[in-house]
Amino acid sequence: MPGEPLLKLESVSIYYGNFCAVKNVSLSVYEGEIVSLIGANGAGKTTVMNAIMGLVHPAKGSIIFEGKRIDKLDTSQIVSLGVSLVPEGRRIFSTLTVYENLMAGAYTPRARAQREQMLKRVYDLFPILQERSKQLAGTLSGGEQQMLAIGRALMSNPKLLLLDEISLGLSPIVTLKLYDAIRRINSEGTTILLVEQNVRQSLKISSRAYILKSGEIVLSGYSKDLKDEEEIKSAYFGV
Amino acid sequence: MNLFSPIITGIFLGGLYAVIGLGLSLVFGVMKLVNLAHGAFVVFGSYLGLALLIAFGLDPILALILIVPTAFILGYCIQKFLVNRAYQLGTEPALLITYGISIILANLYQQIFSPYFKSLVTDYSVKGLSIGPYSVPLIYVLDFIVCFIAMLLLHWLLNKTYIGLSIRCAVQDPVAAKLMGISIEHVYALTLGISLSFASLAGVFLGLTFPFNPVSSFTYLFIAFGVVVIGGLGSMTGTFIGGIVLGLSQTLAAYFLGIGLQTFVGFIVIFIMLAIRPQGIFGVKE
Amino acid sequence: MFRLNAEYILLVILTLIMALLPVVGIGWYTLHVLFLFFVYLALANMWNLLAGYSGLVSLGQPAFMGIAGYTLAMLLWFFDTPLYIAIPAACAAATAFAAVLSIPLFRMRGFYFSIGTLLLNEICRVWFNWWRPIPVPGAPVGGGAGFGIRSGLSPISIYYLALAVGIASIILMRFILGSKLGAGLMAIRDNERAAATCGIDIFRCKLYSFLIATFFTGLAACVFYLFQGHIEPTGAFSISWLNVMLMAVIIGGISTEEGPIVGSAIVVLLSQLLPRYAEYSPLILGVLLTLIITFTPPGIIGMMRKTRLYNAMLKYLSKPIT
Amino acid sequence: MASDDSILDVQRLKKSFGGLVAVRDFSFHLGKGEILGLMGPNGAGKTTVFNLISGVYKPDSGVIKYKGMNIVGLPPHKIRRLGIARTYQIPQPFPRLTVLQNVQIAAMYGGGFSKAESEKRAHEVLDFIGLSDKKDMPAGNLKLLDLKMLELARAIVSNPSVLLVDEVGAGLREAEIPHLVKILKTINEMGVSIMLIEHIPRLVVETVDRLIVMNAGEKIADGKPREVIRDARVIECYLGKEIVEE
Repeated sequence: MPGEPLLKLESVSIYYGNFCAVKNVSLSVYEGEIVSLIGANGAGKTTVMNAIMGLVHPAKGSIIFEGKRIDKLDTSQIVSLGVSLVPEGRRIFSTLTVYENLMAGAYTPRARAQREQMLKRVYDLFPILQERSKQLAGTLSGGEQQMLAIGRALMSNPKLLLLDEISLGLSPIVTLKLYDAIRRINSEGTTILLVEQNVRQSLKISSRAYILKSGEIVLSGYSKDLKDEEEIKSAYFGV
Repeated sequence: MNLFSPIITGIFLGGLYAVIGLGLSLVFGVMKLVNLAHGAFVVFGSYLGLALLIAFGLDPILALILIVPTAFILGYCIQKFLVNRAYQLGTEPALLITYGISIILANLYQQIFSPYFKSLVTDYSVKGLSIGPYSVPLIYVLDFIVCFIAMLLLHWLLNKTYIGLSIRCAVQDPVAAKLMGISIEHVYALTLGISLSFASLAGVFLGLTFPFNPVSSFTYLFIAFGVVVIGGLGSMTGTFIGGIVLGLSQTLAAYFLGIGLQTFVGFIVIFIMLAIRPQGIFGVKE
Repeated sequence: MFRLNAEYILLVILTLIMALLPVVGIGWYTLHVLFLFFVYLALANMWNLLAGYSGLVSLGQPAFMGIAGYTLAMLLWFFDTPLYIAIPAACAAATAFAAVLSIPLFRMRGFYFSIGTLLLNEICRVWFNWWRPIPVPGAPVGGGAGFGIRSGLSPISIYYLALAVGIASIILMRFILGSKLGAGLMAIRDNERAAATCGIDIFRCKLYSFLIATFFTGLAACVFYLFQGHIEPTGAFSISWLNVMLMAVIIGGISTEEGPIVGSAIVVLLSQLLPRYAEYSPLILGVLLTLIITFTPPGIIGMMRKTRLYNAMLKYLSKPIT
Repeated sequence: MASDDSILDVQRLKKSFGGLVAVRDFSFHLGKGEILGLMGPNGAGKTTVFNLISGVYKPDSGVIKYKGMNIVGLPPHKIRRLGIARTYQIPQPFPRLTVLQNVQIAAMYGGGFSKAESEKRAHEVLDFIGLSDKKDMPAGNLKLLDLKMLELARAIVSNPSVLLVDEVGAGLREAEIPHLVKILKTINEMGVSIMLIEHIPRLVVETVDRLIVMNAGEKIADGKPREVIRDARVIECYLGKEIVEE
């Protein structure tokens, strides 16, 4: 892998009060990659995502984006640098219209300048959002809401897009569509780090993967090498 | 019996009450914080208007060009440097700090302007307007017009600007709003700034309508609170109707029970509303 | 189980000194300041019980004080009731008022409770301003003019009453905090959900605390009005009573036993010992309150508790003496 | 399935939050003296089941029979006093009170013991659970493992008949698990029926008599732990199906 990674976590530990949610985690994401972060519930995947976004701050270690330390920055500064998260549970603004949700995604000054182009790109990716642009976001179906959440995150034209459990609660067909869109977003130049519970699914789409267990990385490597079920099963079930 | 006069003044007065409630409702809707200094903020407008009137002979309505921005900056700073810090510690410290601010302001008013009643007297503030056989003070009509202007303005601000968008996002989901790059602390500061601007607007018109003194800070806090409790915190239509209900209950109580019990009835209405439906008539249960 | 320790001995000694002050002929002015200190102390302790230990940020204490004061005034004015009946009856009336109001008030949660209680002051003020039990036009009785309170007590006996109430409030706090109720209240304050899961009836615990605090607040009010000899609505239901309690508790240190003692002393000193600046004292207190909440929310005692010296002193004071 | 020897008998429990169904038609029973495990992926509704039994939430419909009595609608403190104690996944201590006070309060209020008796019992339980050296610390200063133990101590100090344990193992190190298994077994031997939400398979397999797996608010498996864990549907609900077709 050539050069410096786009995102690098170096021995990051995160505590909630006395509870150590993430222990000594190091990982890197290189430009253009799709990397997945796999683990059972409570393994600390979402915590890692939140730490990258500055929603929680690590007690130890550093997070480096484009060669710059970001672990002490505010979320708004990190978003301005070009990192965007599609949070677990979508968290769309349900009483705002679809259009307003997308506009909220283009809040940072950098994004506001190019919001027309980005809007076009998002509508191109998910035409249904254009059709529903005047509708309240809360009236969308689950899959459409997830598309909106992804579209909203794209509006800031991120260099790195973080996806947290985007397939949760969605039907296989919708999930399939979403993953197609993810590939397209990636092929258009956005680097992606995704968190999934659906192991087989995420190994399929990503080039590399890290497996978290109880807050620690227990396994990592190229996704195609990790398809050996037994190893992952043991990471999950421990028996 | 002639109910025309109490009803029409009640409605006009209610419009002004609604403006007093707007800012409180906004702050509660955004931060889930009951701003106990809201009444003091209202009176801030009245006193600043008075100061400008005395010092430069500036017409209070014209002076709004100066008063509203000053109020905005004051609100922004109070939130940024005081309330935000307390807010991080929990809702009770934030509530108590607004209490502290109200004490400070009320006492400052007293030091600067004396504890006695003052009013903003202009030639139009004492004029009457005839509607058929009845006469209504012109200023009451102005109050009612201001109510509509204020509501339209706030509506525009919330729905058509990026500031409004960021506020609405922060209300719905502070975490998601952060992920959009919105700084929640900035939004909160803007919110208090806007709230104080509307409070000072109400204050100027209240000062034109009624005499005021430092203790009015608390009276207007109760009125503001009554308006939003009746109408439902965070609902603009509710705030308007809450204002009218409170205005009417006061003028009608004065008509039937006498001036002495006019505020009593208003307060009892608020208290009962609090007990049976704290989210207000139009509020949504959380 | 009562265990004698240095704290109690200190308390007894201080009480004795305070009790001897009038005998050795200390000045009226000092006695007056001390009198206020004891009344404020009782009020602050009770507000601390509510806000600091029970999670009830009640802003309606002036209303309960006023109800007690007015009941006392009525009983003395109309029925010439002896004091030893009138005072408990006044406190009971305030408590009964609180008990009835607890039904609507406890439906209001958090902020709504604070606002609902704050509203009580205004409701009472307007009502008593209007209410005239003696319908003689122009008579200086009732309504805005209020009532005289003639007890026939000498100022020194009232000072002793205040001393008793102030010291009793300290002992009451110690007793409540050591009791099952106190444990339940602190548990609720710390974590309401866990408290319910531990079998604590949250509503009932809070109600008891509310009623106890009201009774004792009423008692402090009675002592104050006996001294003042007069009650009228604007003063009785004034927000400045609230200032006294809030400032004393928050400046001193909320949720600590010593906080209200230190805080009451500061409030009394600021309002009484700087007579030239008396008009500025609410302003100074307001600024102090705001600064304390912003910078050291645990108050003065909270700050001191972080020092080793203070903790060593506390430890020494609470060590049992055998 | 439910027989006379079940202490907790739950029938067709249903709960939704604003349109989202968290628990649907969930029925099970807990036998006297049994240790029952409850597994399932995130959002399966396990903790909601505990919240429904302990009275934190009121079910939309369904019956929860405890010793033959329907306890639906009772407030949490009454349910605790009847003898159903629980722990929380995220420990919920009284942070400003000492460890001893934390436990003592549960004994006083949850068990109805006198103050002195509660203190004695609290000491005993802390000894048993291994926290007695920290009894005078404020609970807010404890480490995670100790907080979890404190949760357990607070739950068992009132002599409950049923103990609901929510993910006591999560976040613990491998080496800390045997200690936990031993404690749970001992509690069970004292006659307490236990229901256990757990993800750590080793802990589950070694502890429970029977295992229920939930997914999306429904029961998908119920039986001997080793068999259930090998059930294809169970593995699928954890690892997910491969749905991207090349």
